[in-house]
Amino acid sequence: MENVQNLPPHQQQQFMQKLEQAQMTDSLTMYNNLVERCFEACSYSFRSKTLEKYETSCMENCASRYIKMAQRVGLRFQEHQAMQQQQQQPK
Amino acid sequence: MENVQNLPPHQQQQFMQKLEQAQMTDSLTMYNNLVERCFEACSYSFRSKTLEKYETSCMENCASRYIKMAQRVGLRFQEHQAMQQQQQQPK
Amino acid sequence: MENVQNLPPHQQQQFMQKLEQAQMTDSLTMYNNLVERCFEACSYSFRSKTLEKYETSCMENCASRYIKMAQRVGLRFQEHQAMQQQQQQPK
Amino acid sequence: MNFFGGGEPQKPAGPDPLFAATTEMEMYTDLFNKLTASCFSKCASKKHKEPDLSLGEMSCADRCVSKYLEAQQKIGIVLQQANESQAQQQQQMMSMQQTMAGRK
Amino acid sequence: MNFFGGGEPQKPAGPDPLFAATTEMEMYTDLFNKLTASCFSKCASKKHKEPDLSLGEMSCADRCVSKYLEAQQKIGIVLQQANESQAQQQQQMMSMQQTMAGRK
Amino acid sequence: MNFFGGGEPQKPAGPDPLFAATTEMEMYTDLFNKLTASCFSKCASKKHKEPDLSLGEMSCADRCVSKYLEAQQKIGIVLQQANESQAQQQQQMMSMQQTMAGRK
Repeated sequence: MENVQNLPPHQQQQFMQKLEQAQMTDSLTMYNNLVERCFEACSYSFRSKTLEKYETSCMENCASRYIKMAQRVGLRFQEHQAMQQQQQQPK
Repeated sequence: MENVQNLPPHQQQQFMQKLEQAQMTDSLTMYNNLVERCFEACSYSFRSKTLEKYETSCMENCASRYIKMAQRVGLRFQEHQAMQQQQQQPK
Repeated sequence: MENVQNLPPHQQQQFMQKLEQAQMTDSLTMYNNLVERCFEACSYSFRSKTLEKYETSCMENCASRYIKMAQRVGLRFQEHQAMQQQQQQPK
Repeated sequence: MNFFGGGEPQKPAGPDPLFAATTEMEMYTDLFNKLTASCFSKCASKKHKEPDLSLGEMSCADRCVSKYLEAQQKIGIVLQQANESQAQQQQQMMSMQQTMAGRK
Repeated sequence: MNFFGGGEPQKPAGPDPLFAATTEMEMYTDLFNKLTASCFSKCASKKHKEPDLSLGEMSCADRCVSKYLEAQQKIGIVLQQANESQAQQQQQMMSMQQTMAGRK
Repeated sequence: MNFFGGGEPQKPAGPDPLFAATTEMEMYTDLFNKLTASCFSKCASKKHKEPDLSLGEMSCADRCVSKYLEAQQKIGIVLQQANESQAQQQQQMMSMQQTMAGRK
Protein backbone atom coordinates (compact mmCIF):
# COMPACT_ATOMS: atom_id res chain seq x y z
CA MET A 1 0.00 0.00 0.00
CA GLU A 2 2.79 2.42 -0.81
CA ASN A 3 0.50 5.03 -2.31
CA VAL A 4 -1.26 5.27 1.01
CA GLN A 5 1.95 5.42 3.01
CA ASN A 6 3.39 8.10 0.76
CA LEU A 7 0.37 10.36 1.11
CA PRO A 8 1.20 13.93 2.18
CA PRO A 9 -0.07 14.69 5.70
CA HIS A 10 -2.78 17.16 4.68
CA GLN A 11 -4.38 14.52 2.48
CA GLN A 12 -4.29 11.76 5.08
CA GLN A 13 -7.48 12.97 6.69
CA GLN A 14 -9.27 13.19 3.35
CA PHE A 15 -8.09 9.66 2.62
CA MET A 16 -9.42 8.38 5.96
CA GLN A 17 -12.83 9.79 5.09
CA LYS A 18 -12.76 8.13 1.67
CA LEU A 19 -11.71 4.89 3.33
CA GLU A 20 -14.61 5.06 5.76
CA GLN A 21 -17.07 5.77 2.97
CA ALA A 22 -15.64 2.96 0.85
CA GLN A 23 -16.03 0.51 3.74
CA MET A 24 -19.67 1.53 4.13
CA THR A 25 -20.39 1.12 0.42
CA ASP A 26 -18.41 -2.10 0.30
CA SER A 27 -20.25 -3.76 3.15
CA LEU A 28 -23.61 -2.87 1.61
CA THR A 29 -22.53 -4.13 -1.79
CA MET A 30 -21.35 -7.32 -0.13
CA TYR A 31 -24.80 -7.70 1.41
CA ASN A 32 -26.49 -7.37 -2.00
CA ASN A 33 -24.02 -9.77 -3.60
CA LEU A 34 -24.46 -12.32 -0.85
CA VAL A 35 -28.23 -12.32 -1.31
CA GLU A 36 -27.87 -12.69 -5.07
CA ARG A 37 -25.38 -15.53 -4.77
CA CYS A 38 -27.21 -17.51 -2.10
CA PHE A 39 -30.62 -16.99 -3.70
CA GLU A 40 -29.16 -18.30 -6.95
CA ALA A 41 -27.72 -21.33 -5.16
CA CYS A 42 -30.67 -22.17 -2.95
CA SER A 43 -33.98 -21.29 -4.58
CA TYR A 44 -35.49 -24.10 -6.57
CA SER A 45 -39.21 -23.79 -7.15
CA PHE A 46 -41.56 -20.85 -7.46
CA ARG A 47 -44.82 -22.55 -6.64
CA SER A 48 -45.13 -20.64 -3.38
CA LYS A 49 -44.45 -17.01 -2.51
CA THR A 50 -42.61 -17.84 0.71
CA LEU A 51 -39.33 -19.71 1.17
CA GLU A 52 -39.54 -23.44 1.83
CA LYS A 53 -37.86 -24.58 5.03
CA TYR A 54 -34.96 -26.23 3.22
CA GLU A 55 -34.46 -23.15 1.06
CA THR A 56 -34.23 -20.93 4.13
CA SER A 57 -31.70 -23.16 5.82
CA CYS A 58 -29.69 -23.47 2.59
CA MET A 59 -29.59 -19.66 2.28
CA GLU A 60 -28.64 -19.04 5.89
CA ASN A 61 -25.90 -21.66 5.72
CA CYS A 62 -24.70 -20.29 2.39
CA ALA A 63 -24.43 -16.77 3.84
CA SER A 64 -22.72 -17.98 7.01
CA ARG A 65 -20.25 -20.07 5.03
CA TYR A 66 -19.49 -17.22 2.64
CA ILE A 67 -18.74 -14.88 5.54
CA LYS A 68 -16.44 -17.47 7.08
CA MET A 69 -14.72 -17.96 3.73
CA ALA A 70 -14.20 -14.18 3.47
CA GLN A 71 -12.65 -14.12 6.96
CA ARG A 72 -10.28 -16.98 6.20
CA VAL A 73 -9.31 -15.56 2.81
CA GLY A 74 -8.75 -12.18 4.49
CA LEU A 75 -6.31 -13.70 6.98
CA ARG A 76 -4.31 -15.54 4.31
CA PHE A 77 -4.33 -12.44 2.12
CA GLN A 78 -2.91 -10.31 4.93
CA GLU A 79 -0.21 -12.87 5.69
CA HIS A 80 0.77 -12.87 2.04
CA GLN A 81 0.94 -9.07 1.96
CA ALA A 82 3.04 -8.94 5.11
CA MET A 83 5.44 -11.52 3.67
CA GLN A 84 5.76 -9.57 0.46
CA GLN A 85 6.50 -6.32 2.24
CA GLN A 86 9.25 -8.00 4.24
CA GLN A 87 10.84 -9.32 1.06
CA GLN A 88 10.83 -5.89 -0.53
CA GLN A 89 12.42 -4.16 2.43
CA PRO A 90 16.03 -3.11 1.89
CA LYS A 91 18.42 -5.12 4.00
CA MET B 1 -35.48 5.58 2.46
CA GLU B 2 -35.01 7.26 5.79
CA ASN B 3 -31.61 8.67 4.95
CA VAL B 4 -33.22 10.57 2.12
CA GLN B 5 -36.12 11.75 4.22
CA ASN B 6 -33.84 12.90 7.01
CA LEU B 7 -31.69 14.97 4.68
CA PRO B 8 -31.24 18.60 5.82
CA PRO B 9 -33.00 21.04 3.45
CA HIS B 10 -29.85 22.62 2.01
CA GLN B 11 -28.66 19.19 0.84
CA GLN B 12 -31.95 18.17 -0.73
CA GLN B 13 -31.17 20.00 -3.95
CA GLN B 14 -27.71 18.46 -4.16
CA PHE B 15 -29.31 15.07 -3.61
CA MET B 16 -31.82 15.66 -6.41
CA GLN B 17 -28.97 16.39 -8.79
CA LYS B 18 -27.16 13.21 -7.73
CA LEU B 19 -30.39 11.29 -8.19
CA GLU B 20 -30.83 12.64 -11.71
CA GLN B 21 -27.26 11.80 -12.60
CA ALA B 22 -27.59 8.32 -11.13
CA GLN B 23 -30.73 7.69 -13.18
CA MET B 24 -28.90 8.71 -16.35
CA THR B 25 -25.94 6.47 -15.60
CA ASP B 26 -28.22 3.66 -14.52
CA SER B 27 -30.32 3.68 -17.67
CA LEU B 28 -27.19 3.62 -19.83
CA THR B 29 -25.69 0.80 -17.80
CA MET B 30 -28.96 -1.07 -18.14
CA TYR B 31 -28.71 -0.65 -21.92
CA ASN B 32 -25.20 -2.13 -21.98
CA ASN B 33 -26.22 -4.97 -19.69
CA LEU B 34 -29.28 -5.76 -21.76
CA VAL B 35 -27.21 -6.04 -24.93
CA GLU B 36 -24.68 -8.28 -23.20
CA ARG B 37 -27.36 -10.53 -21.73
CA CYS B 38 -29.46 -10.90 -24.89
CA PHE B 39 -26.44 -11.31 -27.16
CA GLU B 40 -25.23 -14.06 -24.86
CA ALA B 41 -28.65 -15.75 -24.98
CA CYS B 42 -29.37 -15.37 -28.70
CA SER B 43 -26.19 -15.47 -30.78
CA TYR B 44 -25.28 -18.94 -31.96
CA SER B 45 -23.00 -18.98 -34.96
CA PHE B 46 -20.34 -16.63 -36.28
CA ARG B 47 -20.26 -17.70 -39.90
CA SER B 48 -21.72 -14.40 -41.03
CA LYS B 49 -21.01 -10.83 -39.94
CA THR B 50 -24.68 -9.88 -39.77
CA LEU B 51 -27.38 -11.22 -37.47
CA GLU B 52 -29.52 -14.10 -38.77
CA LYS B 53 -33.25 -13.40 -38.81
CA TYR B 54 -33.96 -15.72 -35.89
CA GLU B 55 -31.13 -14.18 -33.88
CA THR B 56 -32.54 -10.70 -34.40
CA SER B 57 -36.02 -11.72 -33.34
CA CYS B 58 -34.64 -13.62 -30.33
CA MET B 59 -32.68 -10.52 -29.24
CA GLU B 60 -35.58 -8.12 -29.71
CA ASN B 61 -37.90 -10.43 -27.78
CA CYS B 62 -35.30 -10.95 -25.08
CA ALA B 63 -34.92 -7.18 -24.63
CA SER B 64 -38.66 -6.57 -24.64
CA ARG B 65 -39.24 -9.36 -22.13
CA TYR B 66 -36.48 -8.14 -19.86
CA ILE B 67 -37.94 -4.64 -19.82
CA LYS B 68 -41.37 -6.05 -18.97
CA MET B 69 -39.83 -8.14 -16.23
CA ALA B 70 -38.13 -5.04 -14.79
CA GLN B 71 -41.47 -3.18 -14.79
CA ARG B 72 -43.29 -5.99 -13.02
CA VAL B 73 -40.51 -6.50 -10.50
CA GLY B 74 -40.50 -2.75 -9.91
CA LEU B 75 -44.21 -2.75 -9.07
CA ARG B 76 -43.91 -5.66 -6.65
CA PHE B 77 -40.83 -4.14 -5.08
CA GLN B 78 -42.64 -0.85 -4.46
CA GLU B 79 -45.63 -2.63 -2.95
CA HIS B 80 -43.29 -4.48 -0.61
CA GLN B 81 -41.56 -1.27 0.43
CA ALA B 82 -44.86 0.47 1.07
CA MET B 83 -46.07 -2.44 3.19
CA GLN B 84 -42.87 -2.43 5.20
CA GLN B 85 -43.05 1.27 5.88
CA GLN B 86 -46.61 0.89 7.15
CA GLN B 87 -45.54 -1.86 9.52
CA GLN B 88 -42.74 0.27 10.92
CA GLN B 89 -44.90 3.30 11.56
CA PRO B 90 -45.64 3.98 15.23
CA LYS B 91 -49.27 3.31 16.08
CA MET C 1 -18.51 11.18 -28.77
CA GLU C 2 -20.52 14.33 -29.28
CA ASN C 3 -20.76 15.13 -25.61
CA VAL C 4 -17.01 15.29 -25.48
CA GLN C 5 -16.70 17.36 -28.64
CA ASN C 6 -19.33 19.81 -27.46
CA LEU C 7 -17.62 20.41 -24.16
CA PRO C 8 -17.02 24.10 -23.37
CA PRO C 9 -13.29 24.96 -23.43
CA HIS C 10 -12.94 25.60 -19.71
CA GLN C 11 -14.17 22.07 -18.97
CA GLN C 12 -11.94 20.35 -21.50
CA GLN C 13 -9.02 20.29 -19.10
CA GLN C 14 -11.15 18.89 -16.30
CA PHE C 15 -12.37 16.24 -18.72
CA MET C 16 -8.82 15.29 -19.69
CA GLN C 17 -7.98 14.74 -16.04
CA LYS C 18 -11.09 12.56 -15.57
CA LEU C 19 -10.11 10.63 -18.71
CA GLU C 20 -6.63 10.00 -17.39
CA GLN C 21 -7.97 8.84 -14.03
CA ALA C 22 -10.53 6.60 -15.73
CA GLN C 23 -7.83 4.97 -17.83
CA MET C 24 -5.79 4.27 -14.72
CA THR C 25 -8.76 2.74 -12.89
CA ASP C 26 -9.82 0.86 -15.98
CA SER C 27 -6.46 -0.76 -16.60
CA LEU C 28 -6.26 -1.89 -12.97
CA THR C 29 -9.81 -3.26 -13.08
CA MET C 30 -8.91 -5.08 -16.28
CA TYR C 31 -5.95 -6.65 -14.46
CA ASN C 32 -8.20 -7.92 -11.65
CA ASN C 33 -10.79 -9.19 -14.13
CA LEU C 34 -8.17 -10.97 -16.20
CA VAL C 35 -6.85 -12.79 -13.16
CA GLU C 36 -10.36 -13.81 -12.11
CA ARG C 37 -11.27 -15.01 -15.60
CA CYS C 38 -8.10 -16.97 -16.28
CA PHE C 39 -7.94 -18.44 -12.78
CA GLU C 40 -11.50 -19.64 -13.25
CA ALA C 41 -10.62 -21.16 -16.64
CA CYS C 42 -7.30 -22.76 -15.71
CA SER C 43 -7.24 -23.87 -12.08
CA TYR C 44 -8.35 -27.42 -11.59
CA SER C 45 -7.15 -28.99 -8.38
CA PHE C 46 -6.30 -27.65 -4.97
CA ARG C 47 -4.09 -30.42 -3.69
CA SER C 48 -1.04 -28.20 -3.77
CA LYS C 49 -0.54 -24.56 -2.77
CA THR C 50 1.47 -23.71 -5.87
CA LEU C 51 0.35 -23.70 -9.49
CA GLU C 52 0.98 -26.84 -11.54
CA LYS C 53 3.06 -26.32 -14.68
CA TYR C 54 0.09 -26.81 -17.00
CA GLU C 55 -2.03 -24.42 -14.94
CA THR C 56 0.63 -21.73 -15.19
CA SER C 57 0.94 -22.09 -18.94
CA CYS C 58 -2.84 -22.14 -19.35
CA MET C 59 -3.14 -18.92 -17.33
CA GLU C 60 -0.35 -17.14 -19.16
CA ASN C 61 -1.80 -18.15 -22.53
CA CYS C 62 -5.28 -17.17 -21.42
CA ALA C 63 -4.09 -13.70 -20.39
CA SER C 64 -2.07 -13.23 -23.56
CA ARG C 65 -4.98 -14.33 -25.74
CA TYR C 66 -7.42 -12.08 -23.90
CA ILE C 67 -5.17 -9.08 -24.41
CA LYS C 68 -4.89 -9.88 -28.12
CA MET C 69 -8.65 -10.26 -28.34
CA ALA C 70 -9.07 -6.84 -26.69
CA GLN C 71 -6.68 -5.29 -29.22
CA ARG C 72 -8.49 -6.80 -32.21
CA VAL C 73 -11.92 -5.91 -30.84
CA GLY C 74 -10.65 -2.38 -30.20
CA LEU C 75 -9.58 -1.98 -33.84
CA ARG C 76 -12.89 -3.24 -35.22
CA PHE C 77 -14.78 -1.08 -32.75
CA GLN C 78 -12.91 2.02 -33.84
CA GLU C 79 -13.51 1.26 -37.52
CA HIS C 80 -17.20 0.90 -36.79
CA GLN C 81 -17.29 4.20 -34.92
CA ALA C 82 -15.47 6.01 -37.72
CA MET C 83 -17.87 4.59 -40.32
CA GLN C 84 -20.85 5.67 -38.24
CA GLN C 85 -19.56 9.20 -37.83
CA GLN C 86 -19.08 9.50 -41.60
CA GLN C 87 -22.65 8.36 -42.22
CA GLN C 88 -23.99 10.94 -39.77
CA GLN C 89 -22.10 13.84 -41.26
CA PRO C 90 -24.23 16.31 -43.23
CA LYS C 91 -23.46 16.20 -46.97
CA MET D 1 -35.29 -4.30 4.52
CA ASN D 2 -33.05 -1.59 5.77
CA PHE D 3 -29.71 -0.44 4.55
CA PHE D 4 -27.72 1.40 7.21
CA GLY D 5 -29.54 -0.47 9.94
CA GLY D 6 -32.28 2.10 10.01
CA GLY D 7 -34.82 1.52 12.73
CA GLU D 8 -32.14 1.26 15.38
CA PRO D 9 -31.22 4.48 17.18
CA GLN D 10 -28.75 6.25 14.92
CA LYS D 11 -25.61 8.03 15.92
CA PRO D 12 -26.16 11.74 16.57
CA ALA D 13 -23.95 13.08 13.77
CA GLY D 14 -22.62 10.09 11.84
CA PRO D 15 -21.14 10.44 8.38
CA ASP D 16 -22.02 13.01 5.75
CA PRO D 17 -25.83 12.79 5.34
CA LEU D 18 -25.57 13.47 1.59
CA PHE D 19 -23.21 10.51 1.25
CA ALA D 20 -25.57 8.33 3.29
CA ALA D 21 -28.59 9.30 1.20
CA THR D 22 -26.74 8.81 -2.09
CA THR D 23 -25.39 5.44 -1.01
CA GLU D 24 -28.83 4.33 0.13
CA MET D 25 -30.24 5.22 -3.27
CA GLU D 26 -27.43 3.35 -5.05
CA MET D 27 -28.02 0.28 -2.90
CA TYR D 28 -31.72 0.20 -3.70
CA THR D 29 -30.90 0.52 -7.39
CA ASP D 30 -28.34 -2.28 -7.16
CA LEU D 31 -30.82 -4.47 -5.26
CA PHE D 32 -33.53 -3.80 -7.83
CA ASN D 33 -31.18 -4.64 -10.71
CA LYS D 34 -30.08 -7.89 -9.11
CA LEU D 35 -33.67 -8.78 -8.25
CA THR D 36 -34.73 -8.25 -11.86
CA ALA D 37 -31.78 -10.23 -13.23
CA SER D 38 -32.34 -13.12 -10.81
CA CYS D 39 -36.06 -13.39 -11.45
CA PHE D 40 -35.59 -13.05 -15.21
CA SER D 41 -33.08 -15.89 -15.19
CA LYS D 42 -35.23 -18.04 -12.85
CA CYS D 43 -38.63 -17.38 -14.46
CA ALA D 44 -38.32 -16.38 -18.12
CA SER D 45 -37.96 -19.11 -20.71
CA LYS D 46 -34.62 -18.80 -22.50
CA LYS D 47 -36.17 -19.25 -25.95
CA HIS D 48 -37.56 -15.74 -26.28
CA LYS D 49 -40.13 -16.70 -28.90
CA GLU D 50 -42.58 -13.94 -27.94
CA PRO D 51 -42.07 -10.25 -27.13
CA ASP D 52 -44.26 -10.64 -24.01
CA LEU D 53 -44.02 -12.61 -20.81
CA SER D 54 -46.56 -15.40 -20.45
CA LEU D 55 -49.01 -15.47 -17.53
CA GLY D 56 -47.00 -18.30 -15.99
CA GLU D 57 -43.78 -16.32 -16.26
CA MET D 58 -45.41 -13.30 -14.65
CA SER D 59 -46.79 -15.13 -11.66
CA CYS D 60 -43.44 -16.87 -11.25
CA ALA D 61 -41.89 -13.37 -11.17
CA ASP D 62 -44.30 -12.23 -8.45
CA ARG D 63 -43.36 -15.17 -6.25
CA CYS D 64 -39.71 -14.74 -7.08
CA VAL D 65 -39.72 -11.11 -5.85
CA SER D 66 -41.45 -12.14 -2.66
CA LYS D 67 -39.02 -14.98 -1.99
CA TYR D 68 -36.00 -12.86 -2.87
CA LEU D 69 -36.95 -10.15 -0.40
CA GLU D 70 -37.60 -12.75 2.29
CA ALA D 71 -34.13 -14.16 1.59
CA GLN D 72 -32.66 -10.68 1.81
CA GLN D 73 -34.17 -10.21 5.22
CA LYS D 74 -33.00 -13.63 6.51
CA ILE D 75 -29.48 -13.12 5.21
CA GLY D 76 -29.39 -9.66 6.74
CA ILE D 77 -29.83 -11.27 10.15
CA VAL D 78 -27.01 -13.75 9.53
CA LEU D 79 -24.74 -10.89 8.44
CA GLN D 80 -25.59 -8.82 11.51
CA GLN D 81 -24.90 -11.71 13.87
CA ALA D 82 -21.56 -12.29 12.18
CA ASN D 83 -20.65 -8.63 12.59
CA GLU D 84 -21.61 -8.67 16.24
CA SER D 85 -19.67 -11.83 17.03
CA GLN D 86 -16.64 -10.42 15.24
CA ALA D 87 -16.84 -7.17 17.17
CA GLN D 88 -17.08 -9.19 20.39
CA GLN D 89 -14.02 -11.27 19.47
CA GLN D 90 -12.02 -8.15 18.75
CA GLN D 91 -13.00 -6.70 22.10
CA GLN D 92 -12.01 -9.88 23.92
CA MET D 93 -8.72 -9.85 22.04
CA MET D 94 -8.12 -6.24 23.07
CA SER D 95 -8.94 -6.74 26.71
CA MET D 96 -6.73 -9.83 26.71
CA GLN D 97 -3.87 -7.82 25.27
CA GLN D 98 -4.42 -5.14 27.91
CA THR D 99 -4.27 -7.77 30.61
CA MET D 100 -1.08 -9.15 29.15
CA ALA D 101 0.41 -5.67 28.87
CA GLY D 102 -0.56 -4.94 32.47
CA ARG D 103 1.43 -7.94 33.66
CA LYS D 104 4.70 -6.61 32.41
CA MET E 1 -24.54 3.73 -31.69
CA ASN E 2 -25.36 6.71 -29.57
CA PHE E 3 -25.51 7.08 -25.85
CA PHE E 4 -27.62 10.05 -24.75
CA GLY E 5 -29.77 9.80 -27.89
CA GLY E 6 -27.32 11.94 -29.85
CA GLY E 7 -28.55 12.83 -33.31
CA GLU E 8 -31.91 13.93 -31.98
CA PRO E 9 -32.29 17.59 -31.12
CA GLN E 10 -30.86 18.00 -27.65
CA LYS E 11 -32.19 20.10 -24.87
CA PRO E 12 -30.76 23.62 -24.85
CA ALA E 13 -28.93 23.43 -21.52
CA GLY E 14 -29.49 19.92 -20.11
CA PRO E 15 -27.36 18.56 -17.31
CA ASP E 16 -23.78 19.38 -16.47
CA PRO E 17 -21.80 18.94 -19.72
CA LEU E 18 -18.77 17.60 -17.85
CA PHE E 19 -20.95 14.92 -16.29
CA ALA E 20 -22.41 14.06 -19.70
CA ALA E 21 -18.98 13.78 -21.32
CA THR E 22 -17.56 11.71 -18.47
CA THR E 23 -20.55 9.38 -18.47
CA GLU E 24 -20.35 8.98 -22.24
CA MET E 25 -16.72 7.97 -21.92
CA GLU E 26 -17.51 5.50 -19.14
CA MET E 27 -20.29 3.94 -21.21
CA TYR E 28 -18.01 3.43 -24.21
CA THR E 29 -15.46 1.82 -21.94
CA ASP E 30 -18.10 -0.43 -20.40
CA LEU E 31 -19.41 -1.35 -23.86
CA PHE E 32 -15.90 -2.14 -25.07
CA ASN E 33 -15.18 -4.30 -22.04
CA LYS E 34 -18.41 -6.26 -22.44
CA LEU E 35 -17.81 -6.62 -26.18
CA THR E 36 -14.35 -8.04 -25.56
CA ALA E 37 -15.57 -10.41 -22.85
CA SER E 38 -18.49 -11.65 -24.98
CA CYS E 39 -16.41 -12.25 -28.09
CA PHE E 40 -13.63 -13.89 -26.09
CA SER E 41 -16.10 -16.28 -24.53
CA LYS E 42 -17.89 -16.93 -27.86
CA CYS E 43 -14.80 -17.25 -30.09
CA ALA E 44 -11.71 -18.26 -28.11
CA SER E 45 -11.16 -21.93 -27.38
CA LYS E 46 -11.19 -22.55 -23.66
CA LYS E 47 -8.07 -24.74 -23.77
CA HIS E 48 -5.56 -21.92 -24.05
CA LYS E 49 -2.82 -24.12 -25.52
CA GLU E 50 -1.17 -21.27 -27.43
CA PRO E 51 -0.30 -17.69 -26.45
CA ASP E 52 -1.83 -16.47 -29.74
CA LEU E 53 -5.30 -16.48 -31.24
CA SER E 54 -5.70 -18.71 -34.31
CA LEU E 55 -6.82 -17.29 -37.64
CA GLY E 56 -10.22 -18.88 -37.13
CA GLU E 57 -10.57 -17.30 -33.70
CA MET E 58 -9.66 -13.91 -35.08
CA SER E 59 -12.13 -13.94 -37.94
CA CYS E 60 -14.78 -15.18 -35.51
CA ALA E 61 -13.94 -12.13 -33.38
CA ASP E 62 -14.36 -9.79 -36.35
CA ARG E 63 -17.82 -11.17 -37.08
CA CYS E 64 -18.67 -11.17 -33.40
CA VAL E 65 -17.95 -7.45 -33.06
CA SER E 66 -20.05 -6.70 -36.10
CA LYS E 67 -22.99 -8.77 -34.86
CA TYR E 68 -22.71 -7.38 -31.34
CA LEU E 69 -22.90 -3.79 -32.55
CA GLU E 70 -25.85 -4.66 -34.79
CA ALA E 71 -27.56 -6.19 -31.75
CA GLN E 72 -26.79 -3.08 -29.74
CA GLN E 73 -28.49 -0.92 -32.35
CA LYS E 74 -31.56 -3.20 -32.58
CA ILE E 75 -31.95 -3.40 -28.83
CA GLY E 76 -31.56 0.37 -28.57
CA ILE E 77 -34.71 0.73 -30.70
CA VAL E 78 -36.65 -1.69 -28.49
CA LEU E 79 -35.54 0.22 -25.40
CA GLN E 80 -36.53 3.56 -26.91
CA GLN E 81 -39.98 2.30 -27.89
CA ALA E 82 -40.49 0.95 -24.38
CA ASN E 83 -39.53 4.32 -22.90
CA GLU E 84 -41.89 6.15 -25.21
CA SER E 85 -44.81 3.87 -24.52
CA GLN E 86 -44.18 4.17 -20.79
CA ALA E 87 -44.07 7.97 -21.00
CA GLN E 88 -47.33 7.87 -22.94
CA GLN E 89 -48.97 5.65 -20.33
CA GLN E 90 -47.88 7.98 -17.56
CA GLN E 91 -49.32 10.93 -19.42
CA GLN E 92 -52.62 9.13 -19.96
CA MET E 93 -52.67 8.27 -16.28
CA MET E 94 -52.03 11.88 -15.35
CA SER E 95 -54.67 13.33 -17.66
CA MET E 96 -57.11 10.69 -16.37
CA GLN E 97 -56.33 11.74 -12.79
CA GLN E 98 -56.84 15.37 -13.74
CA THR E 99 -60.23 14.55 -15.27
CA MET E 100 -61.17 12.65 -12.13
CA ALA E 101 -60.00 15.52 -9.95
CA GLY E 102 -61.99 17.99 -12.09
CA ARG E 103 -65.18 16.04 -11.44
CA LYS E 104 -65.02 16.60 -7.75
CA MET F 1 1.64 -7.97 -6.02
CA ASN F 2 1.75 -4.33 -6.77
CA PHE F 3 -0.81 -2.05 -8.25
CA PHE F 4 0.67 1.05 -9.87
CA GLY F 5 3.90 -0.80 -10.61
CA GLY F 6 5.25 0.01 -7.19
CA GLY F 7 8.81 -1.09 -6.68
CA GLU F 8 9.96 0.58 -9.87
CA PRO F 9 11.16 4.14 -9.60
CA GLN F 10 8.09 6.30 -9.61
CA LYS F 11 7.55 9.52 -11.48
CA PRO F 12 8.45 12.59 -9.42
CA ALA F 13 5.00 14.16 -9.24
CA GLY F 14 2.56 11.89 -11.13
CA PRO F 15 -1.18 12.16 -10.69
CA ASP F 16 -3.07 13.38 -7.67
CA PRO F 17 -1.73 11.35 -4.72
CA LEU F 18 -5.17 11.21 -3.09
CA PHE F 19 -6.59 9.68 -6.26
CA ALA F 20 -3.73 7.17 -6.41
CA ALA F 21 -4.20 6.14 -2.78
CA THR F 22 -7.97 5.85 -3.12
CA THR F 23 -7.68 3.82 -6.31
CA GLU F 24 -5.10 1.53 -4.72
CA MET F 25 -7.46 0.88 -1.84
CA GLU F 26 -10.36 0.16 -4.22
CA MET F 27 -8.23 -2.25 -6.22
CA TYR F 28 -7.22 -4.21 -3.12
CA THR F 29 -10.87 -4.40 -2.12
CA ASP F 30 -11.87 -5.57 -5.59
CA LEU F 31 -9.08 -8.15 -5.59
CA PHE F 32 -10.12 -9.41 -2.16
CA ASN F 33 -13.76 -9.70 -3.23
CA LYS F 34 -12.87 -11.62 -6.38
CA LEU F 35 -10.47 -13.85 -4.44
CA THR F 36 -13.19 -14.70 -1.94
CA ALA F 37 -15.78 -15.35 -4.64
CA SER F 38 -13.41 -17.55 -6.67
CA CYS F 39 -12.27 -19.63 -3.73
CA PHE F 40 -15.82 -19.97 -2.42
CA SER F 41 -16.98 -21.26 -5.77
CA LYS F 42 -13.94 -23.55 -6.19
CA CYS F 43 -13.79 -24.93 -2.63
CA ALA F 44 -17.19 -24.75 -0.89
CA SER F 45 -19.69 -27.51 -1.53
CA LYS F 46 -22.81 -26.13 -3.18
CA LYS F 47 -25.15 -28.00 -0.87
CA HIS F 48 -24.77 -25.72 2.12
CA LYS F 49 -25.92 -28.32 4.64
CA GLU F 50 -23.92 -26.85 7.51
CA PRO F 51 -23.41 -23.27 8.73
CA ASP F 52 -19.64 -23.92 8.94
CA LEU F 53 -16.91 -24.75 6.48
CA SER F 54 -15.46 -28.25 6.83
CA LEU F 55 -11.75 -28.76 7.46
CA GLY F 56 -11.33 -29.91 3.87
CA GLU F 57 -13.03 -26.79 2.56
CA MET F 58 -10.83 -24.57 4.70
CA SER F 59 -7.57 -26.11 3.62
CA CYS F 60 -8.76 -25.95 0.02
CA ALA F 61 -9.36 -22.23 0.62
CA ASP F 62 -5.82 -21.76 1.95
CA ARG F 63 -4.32 -23.34 -1.16
CA CYS F 64 -6.72 -21.46 -3.38
CA VAL F 65 -5.58 -18.09 -2.01
CA SER F 66 -1.98 -19.05 -2.48
CA LYS F 67 -2.53 -20.21 -6.07
CA TYR F 68 -4.68 -17.19 -6.92
CA LEU F 69 -2.02 -14.75 -5.78
CA GLU F 70 0.63 -16.68 -7.70
CA ALA F 71 -1.59 -16.45 -10.79
CA GLN F 72 -2.02 -12.74 -10.19
CA GLN F 73 1.72 -12.25 -10.16
CA LYS F 74 2.28 -14.36 -13.32
CA ILE F 75 -0.50 -12.60 -15.23
CA GLY F 76 0.85 -9.22 -14.11
CA ILE F 77 4.08 -10.05 -15.97
CA VAL F 78 2.18 -11.01 -19.15
CA LEU F 79 0.23 -7.76 -18.97
CA GLN F 80 3.35 -5.69 -18.47
CA GLN F 81 5.10 -7.31 -21.41
CA ALA F 82 2.05 -6.66 -23.59
CA ASN F 83 2.03 -3.00 -22.56
CA GLU F 84 5.73 -2.65 -23.31
CA SER F 85 5.50 -4.30 -26.71
CA GLN F 86 2.51 -2.10 -27.59
CA ALA F 87 4.36 1.05 -26.54
CA GLN F 88 7.30 -0.08 -28.68
CA GLN F 89 5.05 -0.66 -31.70
CA GLN F 90 3.53 2.78 -31.33
CA GLN F 91 6.97 4.34 -31.19
CA GLN F 92 8.06 2.46 -34.31
CA MET F 93 4.89 3.60 -36.05
CA MET F 94 5.55 7.19 -35.05
CA SER F 95 9.17 7.21 -36.15
CA MET F 96 8.10 5.59 -39.43
CA GLN F 97 5.53 8.31 -39.95
CA GLN F 98 8.14 10.95 -39.23
CA THR F 99 10.48 9.39 -41.80
CA MET F 100 7.65 9.35 -44.34
CA ALA F 101 6.76 12.94 -43.53
CA GLY F 102 10.42 13.95 -43.90
CA ARG F 103 10.48 12.57 -47.45
CA LYS F 104 7.87 14.96 -48.75
